[in-house]
Amino acid sequence: MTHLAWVIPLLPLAAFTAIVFAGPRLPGRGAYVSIAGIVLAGVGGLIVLGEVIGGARADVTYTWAVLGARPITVGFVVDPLSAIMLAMVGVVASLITIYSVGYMAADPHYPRFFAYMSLFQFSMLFLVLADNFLFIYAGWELVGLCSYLLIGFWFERPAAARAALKAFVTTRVGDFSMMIGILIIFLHTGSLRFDEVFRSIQGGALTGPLLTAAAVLVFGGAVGKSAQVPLHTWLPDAMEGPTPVSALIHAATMVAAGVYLVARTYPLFLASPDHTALTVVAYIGGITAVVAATMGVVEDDIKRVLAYSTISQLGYMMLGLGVLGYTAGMFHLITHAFFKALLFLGAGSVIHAVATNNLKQMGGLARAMPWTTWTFIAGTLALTGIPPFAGFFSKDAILAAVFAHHPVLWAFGAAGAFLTSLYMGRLVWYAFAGSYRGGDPAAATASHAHAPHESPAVMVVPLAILAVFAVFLGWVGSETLGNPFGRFINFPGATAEPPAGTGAGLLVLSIAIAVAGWAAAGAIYVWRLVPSESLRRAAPWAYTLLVRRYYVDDLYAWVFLGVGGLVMRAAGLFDRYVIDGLVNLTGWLARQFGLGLRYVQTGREETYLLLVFLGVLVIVVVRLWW
Amino acid sequence: MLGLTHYLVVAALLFALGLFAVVTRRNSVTILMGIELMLNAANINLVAFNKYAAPGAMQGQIFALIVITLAACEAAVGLALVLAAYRTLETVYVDEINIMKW
Amino acid sequence: MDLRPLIPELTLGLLALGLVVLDLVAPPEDKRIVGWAAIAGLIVALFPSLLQVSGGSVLAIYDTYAVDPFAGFFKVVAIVSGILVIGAGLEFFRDHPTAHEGDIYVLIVFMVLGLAAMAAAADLIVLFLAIEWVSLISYVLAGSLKADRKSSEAGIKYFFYGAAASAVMLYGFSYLYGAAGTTNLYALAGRLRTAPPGFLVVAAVLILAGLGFKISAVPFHQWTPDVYEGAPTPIVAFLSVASKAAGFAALLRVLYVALPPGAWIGIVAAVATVSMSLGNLLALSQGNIKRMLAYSSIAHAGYMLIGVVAISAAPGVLGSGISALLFYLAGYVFTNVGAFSVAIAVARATGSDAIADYAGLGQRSPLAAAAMGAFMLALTGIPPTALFWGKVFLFSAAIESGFLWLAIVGILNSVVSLYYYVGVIRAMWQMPPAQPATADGRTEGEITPPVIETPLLRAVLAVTTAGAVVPGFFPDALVRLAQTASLLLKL
Amino acid sequence: MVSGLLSLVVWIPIAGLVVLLALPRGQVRAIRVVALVTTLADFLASVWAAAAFDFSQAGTLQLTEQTRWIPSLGVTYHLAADGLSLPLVLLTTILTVLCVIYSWRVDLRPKEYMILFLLLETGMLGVFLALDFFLFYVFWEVSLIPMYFIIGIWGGPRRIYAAIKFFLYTLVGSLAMLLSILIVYFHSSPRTFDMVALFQQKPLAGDLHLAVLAFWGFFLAFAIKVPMFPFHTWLPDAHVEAPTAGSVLLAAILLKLGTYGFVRILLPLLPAAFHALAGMVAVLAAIAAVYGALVAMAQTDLKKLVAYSSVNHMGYVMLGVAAAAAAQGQPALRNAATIALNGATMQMLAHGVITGALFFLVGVIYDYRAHTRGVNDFGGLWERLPVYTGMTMLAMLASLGLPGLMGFVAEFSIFLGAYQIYPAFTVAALAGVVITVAFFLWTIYRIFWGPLNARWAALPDLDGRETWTLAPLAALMIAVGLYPAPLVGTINAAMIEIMSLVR
Amino acid sequence: MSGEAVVFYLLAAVTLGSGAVIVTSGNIVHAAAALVPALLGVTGLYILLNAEFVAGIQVLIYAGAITVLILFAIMLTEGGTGLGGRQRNEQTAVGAAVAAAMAALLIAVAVRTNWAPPAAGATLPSYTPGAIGQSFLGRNILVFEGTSIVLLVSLMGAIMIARRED
Repeated sequence: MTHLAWVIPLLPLAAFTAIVFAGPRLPGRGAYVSIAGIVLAGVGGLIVLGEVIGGARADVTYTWAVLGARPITVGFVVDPLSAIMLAMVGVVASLITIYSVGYMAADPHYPRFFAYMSLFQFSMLFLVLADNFLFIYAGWELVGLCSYLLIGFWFERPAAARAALKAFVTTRVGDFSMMIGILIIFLHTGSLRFDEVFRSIQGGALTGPLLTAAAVLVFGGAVGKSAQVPLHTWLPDAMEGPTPVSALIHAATMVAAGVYLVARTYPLFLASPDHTALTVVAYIGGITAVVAATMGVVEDDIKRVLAYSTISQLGYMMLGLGVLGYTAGMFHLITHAFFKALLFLGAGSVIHAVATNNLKQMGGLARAMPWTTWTFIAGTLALTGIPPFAGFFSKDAILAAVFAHHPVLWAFGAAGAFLTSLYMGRLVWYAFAGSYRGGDPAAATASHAHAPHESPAVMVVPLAILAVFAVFLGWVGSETLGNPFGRFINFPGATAEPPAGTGAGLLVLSIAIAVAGWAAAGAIYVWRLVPSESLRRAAPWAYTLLVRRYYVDDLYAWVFLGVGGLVMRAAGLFDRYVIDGLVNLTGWLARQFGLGLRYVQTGREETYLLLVFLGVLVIVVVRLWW
Repeated sequence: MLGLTHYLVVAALLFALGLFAVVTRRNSVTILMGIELMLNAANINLVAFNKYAAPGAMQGQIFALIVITLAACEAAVGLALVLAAYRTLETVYVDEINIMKW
Repeated sequence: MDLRPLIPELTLGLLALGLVVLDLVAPPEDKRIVGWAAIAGLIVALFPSLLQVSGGSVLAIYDTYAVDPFAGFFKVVAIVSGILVIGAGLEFFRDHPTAHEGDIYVLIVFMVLGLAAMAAAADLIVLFLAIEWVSLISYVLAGSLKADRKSSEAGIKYFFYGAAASAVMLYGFSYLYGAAGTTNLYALAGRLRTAPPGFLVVAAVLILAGLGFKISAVPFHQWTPDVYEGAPTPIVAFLSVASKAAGFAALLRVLYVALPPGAWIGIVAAVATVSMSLGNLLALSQGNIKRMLAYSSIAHAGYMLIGVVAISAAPGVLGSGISALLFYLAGYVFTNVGAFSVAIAVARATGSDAIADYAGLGQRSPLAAAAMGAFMLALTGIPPTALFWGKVFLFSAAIESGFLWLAIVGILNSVVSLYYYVGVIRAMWQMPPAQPATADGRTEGEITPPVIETPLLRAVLAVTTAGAVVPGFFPDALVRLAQTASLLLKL
Repeated sequence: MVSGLLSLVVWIPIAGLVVLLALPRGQVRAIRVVALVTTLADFLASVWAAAAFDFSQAGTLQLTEQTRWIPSLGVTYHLAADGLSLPLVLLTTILTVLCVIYSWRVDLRPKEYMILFLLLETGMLGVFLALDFFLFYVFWEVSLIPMYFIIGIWGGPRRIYAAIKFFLYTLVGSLAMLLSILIVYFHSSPRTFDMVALFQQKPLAGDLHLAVLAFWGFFLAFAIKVPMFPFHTWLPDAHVEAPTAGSVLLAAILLKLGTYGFVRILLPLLPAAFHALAGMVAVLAAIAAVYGALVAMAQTDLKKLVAYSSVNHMGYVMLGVAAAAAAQGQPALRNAATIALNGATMQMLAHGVITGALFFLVGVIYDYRAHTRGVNDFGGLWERLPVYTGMTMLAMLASLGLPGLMGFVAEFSIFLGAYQIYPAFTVAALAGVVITVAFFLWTIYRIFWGPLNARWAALPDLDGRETWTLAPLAALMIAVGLYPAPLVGTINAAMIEIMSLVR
Repeated sequence: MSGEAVVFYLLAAVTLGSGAVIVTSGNIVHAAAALVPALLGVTGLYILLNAEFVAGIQVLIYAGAITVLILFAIMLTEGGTGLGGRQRNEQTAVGAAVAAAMAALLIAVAVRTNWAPPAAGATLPSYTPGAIGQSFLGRNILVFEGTSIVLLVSLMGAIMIARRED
C-alpha cells in the first residue's frame, strides 16, 4: 500500500471533519473518532514502514496548477525517511491521543480538543509525506496553526492566549526566511519538487554563496519551528497548552519537523560550498543545546524544564545533521520523540494529580503514583543518555559524529549532556523524592481532598508502552546489532565516523559526563553537599541571567512590542495626519481659495464695472507684452 | 492736415471720460450718462471711418443711427429700472445696492 | 427679395405681435392664457427652424443675415428653451402674482426672436442690434419683480453691466469697421488678413467684453451671481441657457468668420481656464441654489469655451470643437432649465432658495428630487447623461487640436464641481428634513410641505430629464444633429 | 452557444430595478423578495454563462456580443468574457446575492437601498464584461454613483464626509482615465474605441512620452480604485462608514475594478509605458504591503483594520501586476511574469471572497449585536459565539495566507513569479505578510481570546441567515485553497493570452 | 491751420470739456446740463464728417429726448436739487488710472493702425436723408425692421418696469 500512503493523512482529516460538524454527538464525544483516525493512520504508517524496509518506494505526483507555461507538480514521496517519520508520528500520536481521553476528561471543550488533535495529525502526516517545497510549506503552516490553536486551547487564560500568539508569530518569522529560500530555489531550478530541485542543483543551476544563502534561509524556517536559538523563546511559553499537546506537538513531532526539513533537503545543504550551510546548522544546534539546557537548570515549572530540554535535544539533532551525522540526527529525532513524549505525558500525569506545575510544590510522588514515577524515570534515563536506554545510543552517535568533524562543538555537546543530567536529576528529585510539599491545607479540601494518586489506566497504559520504547528502541541503532537504523536511514556522502580508535574512549567519556551530571544533581539537590542556595549566592548574576533567560525575551519584547509598537503607531499617525492630511488639505485649500476669492464679488456694481475695463486692459497687456 | 486720427483720438478720450464716469460715479443716472458718452465716442469712430476708410457706402452712418436709436431705448429701459429700484430700494446710488454679494 | 429663408423669424415675429394683441385683450386676472398661447405658438415655430438645421446655407437680405444649419440649431435651442421656460414661468408666477405676467411671456417670445437674430447675424450692425435687443429684454425681465428688492437690484446691476459691456463691444465693432471698411462679417474676414496683430488683439478683446458678458465668461462674469440670485427664477433659467447659447453663436461666428485665429485663440483659452476655475471654486461655498447655479454657469461657459478654442479641421464629431460645443449646449439647455424648474418648485413649497432647505426632499418629493439629482450629476459630467458626452466631445476636441492642458484643466474642474453639485444631492437624500423642536421639546411633524407636483411641473421635468439623460444613452441622433449644425456658413 | 447571455447577466438587475421602482414603498417584504429573486436570477444567469463558456479556450474572449451603439463615434456595445473576467463576474453575482440576504433587516428606506444595489451590480458586471472603452467607462462611473448613495445614506456617523471623499477621489481618477482614453483614441488608426482592436494596434507604441502621459491617466484611475499606497485614504473612511453590505461589495468587487483595469487594459494597451514605470508601481506596491499592514495593526476599529488589510493585500496584487509589466520585451521573464499575474488575479478573487466575508463578519457583530467595532472593547467572545469565532478565524487565517485556504494560493503565486523580477520588493512584501500575520492574530487575540468581557455575556451566536450568508464564502475559501487547479487553469489561460499582448 | 481744423479743435474742446464736467461735477443737475453741449459738440463733429443726417438725429434724440429723460429721472429721484450727497465712490484713483490707460491704449491703436485705405477713386456719396432712407428700405431693411421691434419692445419693457404695480 506504499502507493496509497497519501491516504494515511486523510484518516485524521476525516476524523477532524466529522468532529467539527458532529462533535459532541459522536462516540466518546469525538474522542473515539479521533483515536480511530490516528490509530488507523499509525497502523498504516507501520505497514508502510514495513514495506519500505522491504524495499518499496513510491512517489505520487500530480499537477497542482499550471502557472504560465509551466505546470507545478507536487506529490507525496514514500522513502525511508518519510516512512520512519510516518510510523513514529502515527504511533506516538496514537498513544498521546489515547492518553488525552483521560487527561482531558473534565474539560468542557473536549470535542474541540480532539478535533484539533486530528487536524494536527493530518497536517503533520501531510508534511512528512510532502515531496516538494509547496507541500512542506503548507504542512508547515498547518502544523503551526494547530500548534497555535492548541497552545491557546484554554483561550480564556490570558497567558495561554499570549503564548499562542507568540508561538505563531515567532515561527512565522522563521517561515518568512524559509519562503525566501524557497523563492530563490524556485527561481534557479524552476521546480518545487525535491528530486528535481536537487537534480538541478547537481547540474549547477544554483551554486556558490547563493546556494548557501538559500540553504541557510530554508534552515531559518527550521530554526523557528524547532525553537532553535535565536527563535527559541516561544517554546517554553507554549507549555500553556494542555500537556498532551506539549507531548505531541512541542516535543515529539512538530518541533522535530525542523530537523526533518533539514534532513529532507539535505542535498541542498550538502551542496553548499565548504559545508558552510551545514556549519551554520551545526553551530546553531550546538549553541542551542547548551543554552537551553542552562535555562532548564533554574526552572521550577515541570513542563518548562521539559520544554528547555526539548529545545536542547533539538539542538543536538541539528548539531548531528550539521556535522554530517545524518543518521545520528534522525535517530535521535526518533528516540527523542518516544522518550520525550513519555516524559511529558508523565509530567501530565503528575500535574493531573497535584494540580500544579511547580516542582517546589511536589515531592514524594513516587509512593503515590508508582507507574508514573517508574515510567518517568525510564524516560529520564533515556534522555540523559544512560545506557542502555534509547537516548544513549542516539546521543552518543551524535557526539561521536561531532567529534569527528568539530571537536569544539563536541565540547558544547558534552556540556549539554552534563547539564541535561543535572536538570533532569533535579526534576526527578524534586518531583518524586522526599515528601509531598504541595496540597495547601485550605485548598486541599476543595478539589484535591486526597493526597496525590495514580492516574487512570487510559493514561498509564500509554505511559507504559512509551516506556518500553524508551528503554529498548535504542538498540535499533546499536552498532552491536549492526545498526539496522543506520542501514535504513542514511545519506550517501554524509558519514561521520569518529577518528579510528577514539570510538570506545568517547563512549566512556560521554557516559561519564552523563553520570557526572546525575552526580552533580545528587550533590546539590539530594545530599545537599552544595545546596542550590549557596550556588545562587555565589553567582547571583549567573542565576539572574538564567532566570531571565539571557534577557532574550526582554530584548524581543522591547524590540517588537516597544519599538515595533512605536513604528506601528507612528505609521498610523502618519497615515491619518500626513497622507490623509494632504488629501484633506487639498480640499480645504480649494474651499478656502473659493472663500477668499468670493470677496472679489463685492456685490457693488462699481467694482464689477471697473473690472470689466480692467479685464480688457489686463488681457490686452498680457497678450501683447507678456 | 486734419485726418482720421484726430477724430479717433477725440473719440478715445471721450470714451475714457465716459469710462471714468461709469467706474467712479455713485449715482446711477450719472453712470448712464457715462455710458452715453462711450456710445457717442464709438459713433464718432463709425462716422469718421465712414468718411475716411469706407467712403463708398454709408454703413458707418447707418450704424451710428442705429446706435443712437438703441441708446435711446437703453436710456428708457435703464431709467425705468432706476426708477423702479428707487421705489423699492430707496436709493439711486449703486454702491448702496448690494443685498446680494459673494 | 426672397423671404423664404426668414420663415422662422417671420413666424416668431408674427407670434410675438399676435401675443401682444392677446395680452392686451386678455382679462387682467388670467394672463396665463398668454403663456399657454406662447407655448403653443413656439411649438409651431419650432418646425421651420428644425428644417433649417438640415437645410442649406445662404446669406439673405443683402448678405446681412446668414441662414445656415448653425443658426438653425441655435434657433431651435432658443425656441425649445423658450417653451420650457414659459412652462416653468407658468409655475413660478402662481406664487408671484403680477399684473405683467402676460407682458413677460410676450417679452420672452420677442427675446427668442432676438436670440435667433443673434445667431444668424452676418453683419456687425445686425449683430449689435440683436445683442442690444436681447439685452434690453433681459434687463427688463430680470427686474420684472418690481416689489422684490433682489429683483430690482438684479435689474439695475444687469443693466449697467450690460450697457457698459456693449459699449465696449461697440467700440470694438467700430474698429473692425475702420480697419476693414465694411460691416459684413464675411467681407471682414478677407480684409482683416493684413491688419496688424496688435490691432486685432485689441479689437478681439473689446468684442470679447460684450460677448463674454453674454456668456458669463470671466472676467465679464460678475453680473451673473447677483442677477441669477435676484431675478425671477424662470428668467434666470432662460438667461442661463438661451442667452448664453446665443452669445456663443455670435462669438463663434465673429471669431471663426471674421477674425484670424491667432488674434484670439490664446486669449479665449485663458478665459476658458479662468472661467472654469473661478466659477467652480466660488461655487463651492454657496448656500443659495440660484447663486450656486450662477457660478456653475460661469464654469460651464468655461467648458464650452474649450469648444471655441478647439478649432481643428478634423473630420468626425470627435475633435470638432463646434459640434462638441453644440452638443454640450443642447444638453445644457435641458439640464439647467430642469434644475431651475426644480428650484422653482422647491421654492414654491419652502419659500426659500437655500440649498439647506432641500433637506429631506428625497423623501418628501422623490420625483423632483430624482430629477434634480440627475441634473446635478449631469452638470458634473457623470455618465450616462448628455453633458457627459458633451464633456467628452469638448475634451477630445481640445486634445485633437493640441490643447491637452485645457482638457486637463477641465477635468480638474469637473472634480471640484462635483463637490458642490453633490452638496445638493446630499441635502436631498442624506440630510433629514428640518424638524425644529417646539418649545416643550417635542418635535413637530414635517414643517416643510412637499413640493406640489402639478401636471405642468411634471411635464417640464419629464421633458428636461429626458433631454438631459436620454442622449446619455443614445447620443447618436444629437451627435449627428450637432455635426450637421456645426457647418457654419463659410464663403 | 447562446448569444446575448452576457447581456442577460448585465441587465437582469436593471429589470429587477424597474420592478422595484414600480413597487410601493411600504411593501417592504415584496421589495426584499424581488431584490433577492433578481440577484439570484442574475447569479443563475452568470452560472449559465459559465456553463456556456468553453474552459478549454479560457484565454480567448468568448460569448462575444458586439453591436453598434453610437455609430457616429464608432462606439460599440461589445461584451465578452474570458478567464479573467468570468470568475470576477461569478464572484460579483454571488456576493450580491449574499449582500441582499444579509441586508434583509435593513429597515431604513429599503426600496432605495435595493435599487441602488441592483444598479451597482449592473455597473460592476458591465465593467468586467465591457470591451469597448466607452462602454467600460460608462459602467465604471455607473458603479460609482450607487456606492456614493449607499455610503452616504445608510452609512455611519461620518457618512457624509466619507461618501463625498470616495466620490471625489474616484472621480479624479476616472476623469483622468477619460482623458487617456481620448489620447489613445486619437492616436489609433483606424480610430476606434474597441479594446480588442486597440490591444492589437498599441496606438502609442511609437511615442513613449505620450504613452507615459496616457499611462498616468489610466494609472490614476486604477490606482485610486485599487487603492495603491498614497491614494488609499478614502478607503478606510468609506469602509468604516459604509453599511455592511456596502463595505462588502466595496472591498470585494469595487477595488477589483482597479486591479482588473491594470490587468485588462494597461498591460496590453500601454506595455512600453507600463514597463518604463513598473519599478515605481512595484515600489508603491511593496510600500502598500508593508505600510498597509503596519497601519492596520495600529487600528482599533475593526472595520478600519480590515480596510487597511485590503491596502496591504492589494499591494500584493499590484506587485504581481508590476512584475508582469516589467517583463515586457524580455521573453526570459515571460513565464515568471505570467505566474505573478496569475497570482495577482487569483488574489483579486481571494481578497474578494475573504475580505467580503470579513466585512460581513464585522457587520454581524456591529450591526445587530455589540454596536461597537472597537477591537479592544471585546475579549473572550469565543466562549459565547463559537460559530462566529470559527468563521472569523477562518476568514482571518485565510486572509493572512494560511496554506490550504484561498489566499495562500494567490500570494504564493505572486511571490513565486515576482521574485524573479523584483526580488527586493518581493522580500519586502513577504515582510508585510509577517506583519499581517501578527496583526490578524493580535486581533483574534483581543476579540476572541482571553476572559469573556462581561458586557457581551448575552450576545447570541450567528443566526441562520447570517450563517447562510457566510457559508458559501467559507466553502469557497477552503475549496479553492485545497484544489485550486481548475480556477488557476482558467485564469492561467487568460493570463498567457494577456502576456502575449504585453510585447 | 485750416478753418476746418479750427472748427474741429473747437468742437473737440467743447465736447471733451463738457464731458469732463459731466464726469467730475459734484452736482448731478450740472452734469446733466453739461451733457447738452457735449452731445452738441459731437453733433458738430458729425457735420464736419459730412454726416448731416446723423447730426440731425443726434440733436433730436440725444440732445432732445435722452437729456430730457435723464433730467426727468434726476428730478424723480433726487427731488430736482441734484444734490444727493457724495457723487464719487472710493475707486476714483483706480478709475482714473484705468481710464487713462484705456485712453492710451485706444489712442495707440488709433494712431498705429493702418486703417482701411479708401478704394481708389471712391468719392464720398451724398449722405442725403433720401439716400439714407433708400438704404434703410433696401440694403439695411433688416436693421430697420429690427430697430422698430426693439423700440416697441423697449417701450413695453420700460412701461412695465416704470409703472407702479396696482
